[in-house]
Amino acid sequence: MSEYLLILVSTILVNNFVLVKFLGLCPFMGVSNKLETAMGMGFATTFVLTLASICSYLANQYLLAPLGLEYLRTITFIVVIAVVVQMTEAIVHKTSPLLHQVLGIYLPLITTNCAVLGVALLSVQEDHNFIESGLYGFGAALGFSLVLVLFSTIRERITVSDVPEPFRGNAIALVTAGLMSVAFMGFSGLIKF
Amino acid sequence: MANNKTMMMRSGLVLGLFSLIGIGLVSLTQSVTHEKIAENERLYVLKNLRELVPETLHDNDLLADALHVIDAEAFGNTHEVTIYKAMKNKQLVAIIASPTAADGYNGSIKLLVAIRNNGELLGVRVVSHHETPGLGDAIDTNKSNWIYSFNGRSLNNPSPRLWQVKKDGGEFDQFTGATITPRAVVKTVLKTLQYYQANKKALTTTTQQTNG
Amino acid sequence: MDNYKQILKNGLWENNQAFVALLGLCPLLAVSNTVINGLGLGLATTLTLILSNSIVSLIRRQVGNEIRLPVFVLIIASIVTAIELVMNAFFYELYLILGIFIPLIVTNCSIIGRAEAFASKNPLVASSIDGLAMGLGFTAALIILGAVREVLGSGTLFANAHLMFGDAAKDMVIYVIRDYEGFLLAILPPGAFIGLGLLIALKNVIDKRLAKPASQAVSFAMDTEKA
Amino acid sequence: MRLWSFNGGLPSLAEHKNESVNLPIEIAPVPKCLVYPLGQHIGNAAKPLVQVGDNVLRGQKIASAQGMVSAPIHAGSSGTVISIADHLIPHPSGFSAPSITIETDGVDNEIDYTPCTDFRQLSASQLVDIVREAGIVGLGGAAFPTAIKLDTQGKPVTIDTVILNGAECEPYISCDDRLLKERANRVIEGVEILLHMLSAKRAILAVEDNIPETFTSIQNAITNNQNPAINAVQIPTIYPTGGEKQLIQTLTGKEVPSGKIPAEIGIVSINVGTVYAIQQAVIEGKPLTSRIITVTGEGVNKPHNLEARIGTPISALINVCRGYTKQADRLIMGGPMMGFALPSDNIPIVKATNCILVASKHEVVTEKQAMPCIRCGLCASACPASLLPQQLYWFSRSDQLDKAVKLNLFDCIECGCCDVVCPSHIPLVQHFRYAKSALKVQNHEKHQSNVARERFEAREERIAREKAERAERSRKKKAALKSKPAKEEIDAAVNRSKTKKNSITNED
Amino acid sequence: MLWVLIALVPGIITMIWQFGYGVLANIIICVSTALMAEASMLRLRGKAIAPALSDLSAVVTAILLALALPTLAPWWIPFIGAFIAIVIAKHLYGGLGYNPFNPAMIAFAILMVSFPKSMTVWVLPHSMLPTGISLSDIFTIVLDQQPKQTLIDAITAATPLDEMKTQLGLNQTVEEIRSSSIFGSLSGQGWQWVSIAYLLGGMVLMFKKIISWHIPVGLLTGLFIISFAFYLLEPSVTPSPLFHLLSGGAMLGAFFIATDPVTAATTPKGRFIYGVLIGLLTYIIRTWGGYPEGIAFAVILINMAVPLIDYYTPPRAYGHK
Amino acid sequence: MSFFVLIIMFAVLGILLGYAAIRFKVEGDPLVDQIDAVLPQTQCGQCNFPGCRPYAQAIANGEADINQCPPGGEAGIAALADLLGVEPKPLNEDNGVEKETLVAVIDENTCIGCKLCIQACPVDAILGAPKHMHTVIEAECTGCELCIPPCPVECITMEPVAKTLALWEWDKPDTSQQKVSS
Ligand SMILES: Cc1cc2nc3c(=O)[nH]c(=O)nc-3n(C[C@H](O)[C@H](O)[C@H](O)COP(=O)(O)O)c2cc1C
Ligand SMILES: Cc1cc2nc3c(=O)[nH]c(=O)nc-3n(C[C@H](O)[C@H](O)[C@H](O)COP(=O)(O)O)c2cc1C
Ligand SMILES: Cc1cc2nc3c(=O)[nH]c(=O)nc-3n(C[C@H](O)[C@H](O)[C@H](O)COP(=O)(O)O)c2cc1C
Ligand SMILES: Cc1cc2nc3c(=O)[nH]c(=O)nc-3n(C[C@H](O)[C@H](O)[C@H](O)CO)c2cc1C
Ligand code: SF4
Ligand code: SF4
Ligand code: SF4
Ligand code: SF4
Ligand code: FES
Repeated sequence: MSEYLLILVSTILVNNFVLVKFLGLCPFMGVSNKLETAMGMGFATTFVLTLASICSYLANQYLLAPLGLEYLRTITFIVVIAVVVQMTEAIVHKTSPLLHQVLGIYLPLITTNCAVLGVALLSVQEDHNFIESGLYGFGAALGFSLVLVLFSTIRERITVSDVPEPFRGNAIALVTAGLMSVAFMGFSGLIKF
Repeated sequence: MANNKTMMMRSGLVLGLFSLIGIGLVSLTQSVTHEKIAENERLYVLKNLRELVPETLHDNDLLADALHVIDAEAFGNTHEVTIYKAMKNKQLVAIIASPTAADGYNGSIKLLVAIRNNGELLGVRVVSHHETPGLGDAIDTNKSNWIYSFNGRSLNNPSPRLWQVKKDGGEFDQFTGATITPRAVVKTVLKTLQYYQANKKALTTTTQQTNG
Repeated sequence: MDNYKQILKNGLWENNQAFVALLGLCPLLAVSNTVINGLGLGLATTLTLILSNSIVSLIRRQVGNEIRLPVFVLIIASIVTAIELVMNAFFYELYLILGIFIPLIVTNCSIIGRAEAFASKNPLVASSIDGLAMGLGFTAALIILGAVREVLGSGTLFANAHLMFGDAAKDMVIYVIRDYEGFLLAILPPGAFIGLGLLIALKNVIDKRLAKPASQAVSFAMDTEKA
Repeated sequence: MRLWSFNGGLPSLAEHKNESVNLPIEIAPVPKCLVYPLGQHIGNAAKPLVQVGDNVLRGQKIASAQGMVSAPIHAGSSGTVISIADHLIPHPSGFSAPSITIETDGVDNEIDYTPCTDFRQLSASQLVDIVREAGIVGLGGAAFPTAIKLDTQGKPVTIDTVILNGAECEPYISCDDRLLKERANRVIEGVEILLHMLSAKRAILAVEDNIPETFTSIQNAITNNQNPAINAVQIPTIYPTGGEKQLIQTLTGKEVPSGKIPAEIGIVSINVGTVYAIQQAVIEGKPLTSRIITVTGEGVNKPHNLEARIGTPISALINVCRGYTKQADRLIMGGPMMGFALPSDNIPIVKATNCILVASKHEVVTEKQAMPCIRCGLCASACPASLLPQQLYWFSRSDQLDKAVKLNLFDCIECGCCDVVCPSHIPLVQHFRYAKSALKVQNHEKHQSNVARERFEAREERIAREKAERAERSRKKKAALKSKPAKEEIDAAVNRSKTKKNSITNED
Repeated sequence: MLWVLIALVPGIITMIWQFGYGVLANIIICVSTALMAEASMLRLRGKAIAPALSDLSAVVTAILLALALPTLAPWWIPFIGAFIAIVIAKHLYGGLGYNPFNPAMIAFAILMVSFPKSMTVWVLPHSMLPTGISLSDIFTIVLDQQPKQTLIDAITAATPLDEMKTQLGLNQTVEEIRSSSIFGSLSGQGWQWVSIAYLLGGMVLMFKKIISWHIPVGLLTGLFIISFAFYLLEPSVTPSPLFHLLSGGAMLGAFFIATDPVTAATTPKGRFIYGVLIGLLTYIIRTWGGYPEGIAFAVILINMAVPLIDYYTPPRAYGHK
Repeated sequence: MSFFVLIIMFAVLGILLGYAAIRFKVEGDPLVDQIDAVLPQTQCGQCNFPGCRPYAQAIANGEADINQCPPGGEAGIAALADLLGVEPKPLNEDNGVEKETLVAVIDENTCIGCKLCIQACPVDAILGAPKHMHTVIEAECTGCELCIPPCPVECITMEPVAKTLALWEWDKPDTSQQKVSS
């Protein structure tokens, strides 16, 4: 049980995918202008990441490993992810227009979120079992959503600030991400490797 | 309806076709490179080992003559330790063990400890660690020469009581502001030496064996 | 010809993937702790961009909407895996350092981004030039950021050059500052973010200078005269 | 009586009432000209009933109410209408607006009033009519037509409590205090009228606890009157306890729901000056032509309260107060907290004007250089509406007005407490006023653009339809050229109208 | 801001009394660097300089940073720190009032991750210094002139919190650890008096209504409750709540740092939550994290959550349900 | 040759996607409406589209940039940028410049009642019968100026909208804290 907790704490705080591992940065910078969109993206990512992590585990365990095709891991994972995302998008779009309003526009963005592939690859690299893979994806996504939401609220605050001209927009956002990353270093050591 | 069906099949076909091309291409590359890659991986491990036990000292394939031990009692933790045996003319000249110091400041420190058959240290190297940059990372050869201070040491040099960092009354330097890391390394090296001492007999017999 | 020049300019400066579009940030920030790492990943990315742009441009008419994305990522993934295998075989140590970021070129947002935004709408030559330009712009960003972080963080430049250029390059490393305690922040994750932020601000300043016609300088001179 | 408290407020605001409160109310002389802006109340502007050149008498109706929410205007003295044109009005914009100007003849002839001996004989609706016809609007500041407030007939509300607002919490102003000191009896009679009109159970007259003599005179009046339903209470002197919502909370512990009126919780609140005007209208039959007004500040020589005719130019009132002093720096209508600066003294007072403050430099909050907001939160702790002024400020400042609305911008009563406490001297209220007015304009524009879109789309459809019809016609014509029996033509016409109908239903 | 400075005086005096003039060196370097940085940034941004300097916010930032730094840090530590605080953490965001992160704590955290060696070595309190240490010895250290190692070793040590953590890591009990001479009756030798002095200064601020009670009370409550809970579980290997409250930067943090109005939550309820979260996080980092003292990281971590806290804790406006 | 398994799997996935595309097909695009709601509805055509809605359609299709509507001005661009999640950019000067809203006024003495302006007006804000003088309904005129060029006697002028009390705006306080230039 506690090892599952460790996986969560590790992926959410200590080895936060965005601020420490540098994965999923483009959507982190791209859809963090508003709290609402950040939340939408957070939900969408959590769903897809967990699902993708599980699917990739299955593909790896029952397809690639038995066939000795590990070198095709990247290809397989990314196609599986793309298909999962696109199917989710299509289904949500049709069945729940409301949910689609919330998540829909973010779903296609997720395929190109390298956190998704990163989670799948890292999870395989660390020899996770089925539950661990799911948790790993889930935790990574929670960590992503957490910092995304916090970041978006800070960015909203920055838009009402007197930021010097050259720093308006992306520059100050990156500096902020840097300072957040400094703050997250406070968590280092919580998990020993 | 029929139209829909052809559309579906078309999607499948196109994706299948492209995957055929893509995967074919990759498989081709793979078949060309895989031997070289396997060789690289081998050489990479060997390179580290040979830094401690030069090629002149042995004539066997270090990677082939290796055994894996898990001995919590001896090493203080359950990490697997690989022991490579360096032999010349079928005689054991040295071993290289890969113990893990689990009590570093930020977790495990993986070491390579090379011991000559007379019990003298050929050298110690850090393979991986998570110690604080600027503090504990001085155990890395890139950062300081501290790790060389083990060269030529043995169980009696210094005496076992002095196999500690200076702060604890021993002979080995600590770093300013960082005692935990060197303490952990010293302790593990000592344990490896003791393990070798205890299992020397078993290790020198040429038959392969596995403990635990 | 002008058109191509524009594409080049676009990739290197105006729509620089790293500084302006903010795409491909993960590898950019993760492996820019030294110049050489940056260069290695930059070149691999450039190659991928050129190939993927060209191929996508060639097949752009054959692929329906519903499977466009999977096909594009499939193509990119194949290219990257091939490159990965080759790097694994010929630049093994660099490959180890760049680690997971080589397979992750697949999801480097700028690659799929260019495939969607440019290559799927433009002919072969323009697309491959676009790939080249975007790749070079990205590589330049990697190198600049790498240089800044390497100098500040460890006081050196071109450390580990041998990983790329062979043992002959071992002496390439320059010690910009001797006996430097090291401003660790620069090589840690925060340093990457803040460094990129500062570089973008710098670019904004330069852009502004370039945009302002000479009159700015004149009025500036007048200001100082008054003072 | 149990009292409650409201959030924030300013307990220690400098009062400055002594300057004006000690002298008795002086009846201001009839000025040369009286100016009546037609829109001096909330709601539609009044419609002139007179023409240039007409002679009028005091009390004569010169403009009538237009629509439900509006109020008539009566002449304040006898004279001649000399113009009906734009005149500077007392409004922060400094705009001019249509006004009736009367040149007085100095005789001050009045119309014949019809007094009433026993108001209890009159029904509530008759009384409401009297109040409406007398042109009475809220004299406490908002100038909302009082008749509407009092007209509970046919509305799904029952009024339980009438609150008489004599708090007069703003510094400098003392007109209600003087009124209650001198004419308490008539005010109490007015309260009785109200109780009768509204069939309310009780009336509470609230004054601040810093004017004990006035309180005594009110209590005397109540004792004389012997009506157990009327109560007088002293409430703590905390600005803005006179604000309707704060007063209701102080006296009853209830809150007026946001965006609703007090009647929803069974309360009507009325300023004591308004009550006096109601008493005058009902008992003596006099329409509202004058009011008590405080002229004060270091900028006038003799600060005191005047009973002035509505329409009197401010310059005339200043003369009654022996003119400006050297310190006179700014002319403010209303008190220092909620008032606004006037560009000139050639502006008439209106029904809502309770105070003319001629301020010296140090009397008004000098506009210090505003520093950045340091988020200290003092403004939030002072806000009687429990808003977060600092956040409203950030969003107003950066024009993210929708966010300000979400944070209840429109619940801000513009009391100015936040301004006073802000250590960075940020003119917060000005930001909020800006934000509110900008939102109003935005909504208007939104509305305009919606209208334009509809009209554009309607036109596009019409054009498309006409084109289709033309095509149809020419086709028909061609067909008709070949053979044109009359019947067919009729059929065609029928068809045409049918398709037209169809196309219309399709569009829906 | 003037009152903040006044309220800091008892703490500063106690600190000088306990740890010598190194404190003053830090303060001087930090304040002068901060003022210069502030003036140049204002100039670069075309803002009026005089009114902004006279609000003393840069001085407060500088002094708080100085008080958080090790007493014998080489001169470039306070210099770089003050520069980072004012330029990166404050003016890149638009100067006073706009910075989302506490500038002094950002500077401290950056120094901590960048120069852990220089940042974890503290001079011993005055009562424990060996005799024969002169002022000039101290200045060789401040001027970074590579003093003799023996000198450094003689007069420096890890802080009590650091020592506690290290020794607990070696499976000692709290009792054994606290027998060491660097611990006093309440917490660390010397440190306890400094903490109490800050507490006094903080009371002044609260009394003067410069700060509202929500944050300090929340922070100290949070820290107390979690440390008490774990203390009850395993008293032998868990330092007492009192030790936690009077160690490291807890008091300075509760009254002077977490209360920075600019970076704290602004709603009353939010402020209390903000304080409690910092308290909890401080304990977590101190006990299980990599750094011996968690106040700085806890503050900037919770700074991140401030807009969210404010968003979810608006007071009930008049007339709303 | 085991990778053929993979290829077959991919092909199946492709079929699945094709199926999903058909099974879960959705019509309509709410984005256009959202964009159209932000545009000022002046219908002036300065954006190079025949009205606001076509421009909205073009933006939604990615065929037009967000900075082509002068009546909407900077505020309009900001709103579009916000809606679409992109960075705002300055107004494209090729499309025109932002100016205050005007209304058309027909000089009723000169008007010959030619009806040309009525045909030009996109929102039917001009009233008048043939040969009779025309007049503009001020409340409905968007100020698009499209009626000006067709008028043969040049009797239409654009005039500023009179500020009414109801739509008066308080000044926004200055907050720049810039150095006061002496
Ligand atoms: C941020 C930080 C990182 C540290 N990293 C290490 C480390 O990697 N290795 C180490 O031995 N000590 C490290 N320490 C120091 C330990 O906390 C402890 O103080 C030290 O090992 C005790 O040694 P000393 O007695 O020489 O001070 C670190 C301290 C801090 C504050
Ligand atoms: C637009 C508007 C409509 C109002 N409608 C009513 C109403 O229908 N009934 C009523 O009793 N009061 C009504 N009021 C009066 C308010 O309840 C309140 O008494 C008046 O605004 C004066 O309050 P103030 O001076 O605090 O602003 C209305 C006020 C306004 C501004
Ligand atoms: C901040 C504020 C302070 C007010 N102070 C008073 C006051 O002291 N006395 C008063 O009669 N009305 C005051 N008002 C106006 C009242 O809210 C309310 O309009 C009035 O009592 C309703 O009575 P009326 O319609 O007869 O004017 C104040 C309004 C506000 C917003
Ligand atoms: C009560 C109080 C506490 C403060 N605490 C800090 C602090 O911890 N860190 C800091 O940099 N500035 C602090 N300041 C100063 C000021 O708010 C700070 O410079 C701003 O954060 C810069 O915008 C404080 C000011 C006050 C009034
Ligand atoms: S003016 Fe508005 S925000 Fe300010 S204190 Fe009064 S009600 Fe609150
Ligand atoms: S009182 Fe002024 S400085 Fe303080 S939070 Fe409110 S607006 Fe900001
Ligand atoms: S420029 Fe603007 S207002 Fe004019 S038609 Fe185009 S979108 Fe409409
Ligand atoms: S009247 Fe003229 S300016 Fe006004 S909307 Fe019609 S065409 Fe445009
Ligand atoms: S490169 Fe774009 S998300 Fe990682």
